[in-house]
Amino acid sequence: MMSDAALPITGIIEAVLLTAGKPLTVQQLREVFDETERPTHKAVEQALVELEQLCSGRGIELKKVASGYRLQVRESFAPWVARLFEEKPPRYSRALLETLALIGYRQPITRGEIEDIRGVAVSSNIIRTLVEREWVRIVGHREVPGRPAMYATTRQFLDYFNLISLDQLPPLSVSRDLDAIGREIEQKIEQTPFH
Amino acid sequence: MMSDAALPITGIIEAVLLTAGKPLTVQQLREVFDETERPTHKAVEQALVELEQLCSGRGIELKKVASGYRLQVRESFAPWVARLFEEKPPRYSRALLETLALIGYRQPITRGEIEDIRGVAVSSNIIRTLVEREWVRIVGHREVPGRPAMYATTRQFLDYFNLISLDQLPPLSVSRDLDAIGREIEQKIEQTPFH
Amino acid sequence: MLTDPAAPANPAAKPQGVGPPPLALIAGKPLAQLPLDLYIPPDALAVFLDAFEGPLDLLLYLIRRQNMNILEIDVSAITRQYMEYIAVVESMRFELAGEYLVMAATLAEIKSRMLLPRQQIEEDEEDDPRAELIRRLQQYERFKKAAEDIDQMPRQERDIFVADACMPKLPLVRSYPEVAMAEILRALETVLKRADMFSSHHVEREKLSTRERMSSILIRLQQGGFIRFESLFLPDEGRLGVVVSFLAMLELVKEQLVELVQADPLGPIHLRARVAV
Repeated sequence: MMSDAALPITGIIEAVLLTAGKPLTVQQLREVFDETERPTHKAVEQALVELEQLCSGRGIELKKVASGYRLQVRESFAPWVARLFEEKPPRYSRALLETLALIGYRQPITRGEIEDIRGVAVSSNIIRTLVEREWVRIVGHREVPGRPAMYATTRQFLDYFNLISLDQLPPLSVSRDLDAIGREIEQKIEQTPFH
Repeated sequence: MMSDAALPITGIIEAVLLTAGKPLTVQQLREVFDETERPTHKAVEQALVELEQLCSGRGIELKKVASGYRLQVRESFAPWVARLFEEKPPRYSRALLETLALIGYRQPITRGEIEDIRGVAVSSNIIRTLVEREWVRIVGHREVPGRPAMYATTRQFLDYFNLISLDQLPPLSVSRDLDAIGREIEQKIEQTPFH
Repeated sequence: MLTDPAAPANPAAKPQGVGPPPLALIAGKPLAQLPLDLYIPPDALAVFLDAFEGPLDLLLYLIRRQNMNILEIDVSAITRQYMEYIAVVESMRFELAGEYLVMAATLAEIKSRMLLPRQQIEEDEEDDPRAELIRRLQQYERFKKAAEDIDQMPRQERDIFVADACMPKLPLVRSYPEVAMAEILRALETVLKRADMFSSHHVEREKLSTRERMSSILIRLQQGGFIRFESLFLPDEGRLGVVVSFLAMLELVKEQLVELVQADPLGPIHLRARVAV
């Protein structure tokens, strides 16, 4: 290996991130160096900060997502990049997005539980698409008759949506206290004539 | 399209080149801009020169190839990138290890002799692998019909196992635990001043 | 093309001109009059059915169309509309999903309960089907909203593009498997045991250095030609080294790998690799 200690670690990390095709952790970045010249965890983190600064004002930025660091086009530059691609980005059906939302916010969750909330059957196609995209995976089985699979979201799901962790999902709108709702309805009923 | 005229054309070109996945011509680069803000041929060329300068000292460089411009990792950074894609080699087969052991302890030895002891044919692949790794070499030919090659171990073989000479190969004795012998050798080697 | 009548975020569902949002677009024309005007072209109905994600979604839509708060559902009005919808779909002999029919039954039950004296409602508070329906509607609405939020989040392929530079010419790095000495010993042990030759092929230290020397002599003879007998022995190797070289040479002669040549009596002795005649 013709490693050259004179090459800046920031440049090496930039080159590696630009060819990896997936986010890399600090540990994975350390491992591209020969044992004899391997930088410390801290040194890599410092180089990442430096790289971030180097990117300021440029077309790309360093982004931390669930499974590590990646270099990506700054969102403000995205419209020009989108121009480049003739194919329209994939659109997802409401059924798929609702299923994904339920798995995201209520994981681990079984298909039956998803169906209870949505009030409608979930097609096997949707589950298969989510699993094939590696957004969702089976994390166990509920110990009830039939041992249904429980689904949870993956790191790739977070990566795809530019997130580091699940807490970054937009907050779920609050559902109001049932008793309060009940009382309100009763009041309403008393006030309104029957139909 | 939320195009922002204030964004630097160099940054846009950088972002576009880093997502195109193929070289782009000046004309193709111009086409990612809205007609109303499309830079001239000359302006794009100027931006490319600027981009080239921006890349100096970084992990990537602007390259002009037959079908246009592309941003690629500098060749001096290739060793680290290569590390990223290095695959863990599979383990050697039992047959290979047996062949190597027989060459080690019974050299010089022909393939036929190895086959006699092992009771099965030795594939050419195994011999080739051992020769390619430079652990084994042909040291002559036995003067019998077919003039079969005689194999012996090499200096590199000794170096790999930290041995000075073949004497240091442990004597075989079934009564001893092989792992213990291995450990013993390693200890002995650590104590010798040569290594 | 399917449209989502309840999601204003969807540009295709935006009202064209004034009036309520269209239920669906058929051949580019908005369909806004369902189910008030009960004539629906069969094609439109299929689209209409597909536009909803089940009975809860349809109910939410009807509630919104009436400008009602979920908490203030006018059960009668909603039930009537829902039943009309169901009736139309059934009359067109579309296969209705069971969930829609179950909901129809639930609504009918709630409606009838509400006609009962209030006392009885309070007794049955535990399993008040109206409260249960509202709870389900609310729960569903939360996730319907969450799905819309997720759809709005920046995502790869649409808003996020991972930067990717071209690869340089990668050096050919060959990585080899690691081998431990113990593995070689184990391999040797098995092969010798298998051959049942263990006792007769006891390998000793002296023997090994002899074999090593045999290899090195053969290498020296590889280029062809002769080497002088004396050149095999290096004084600085000491007595043991001389013995090893001599044994190696004898072994090579015995195995007919080399031959000793002496041109004249008492003249120098040479070694050369044996070549078949």
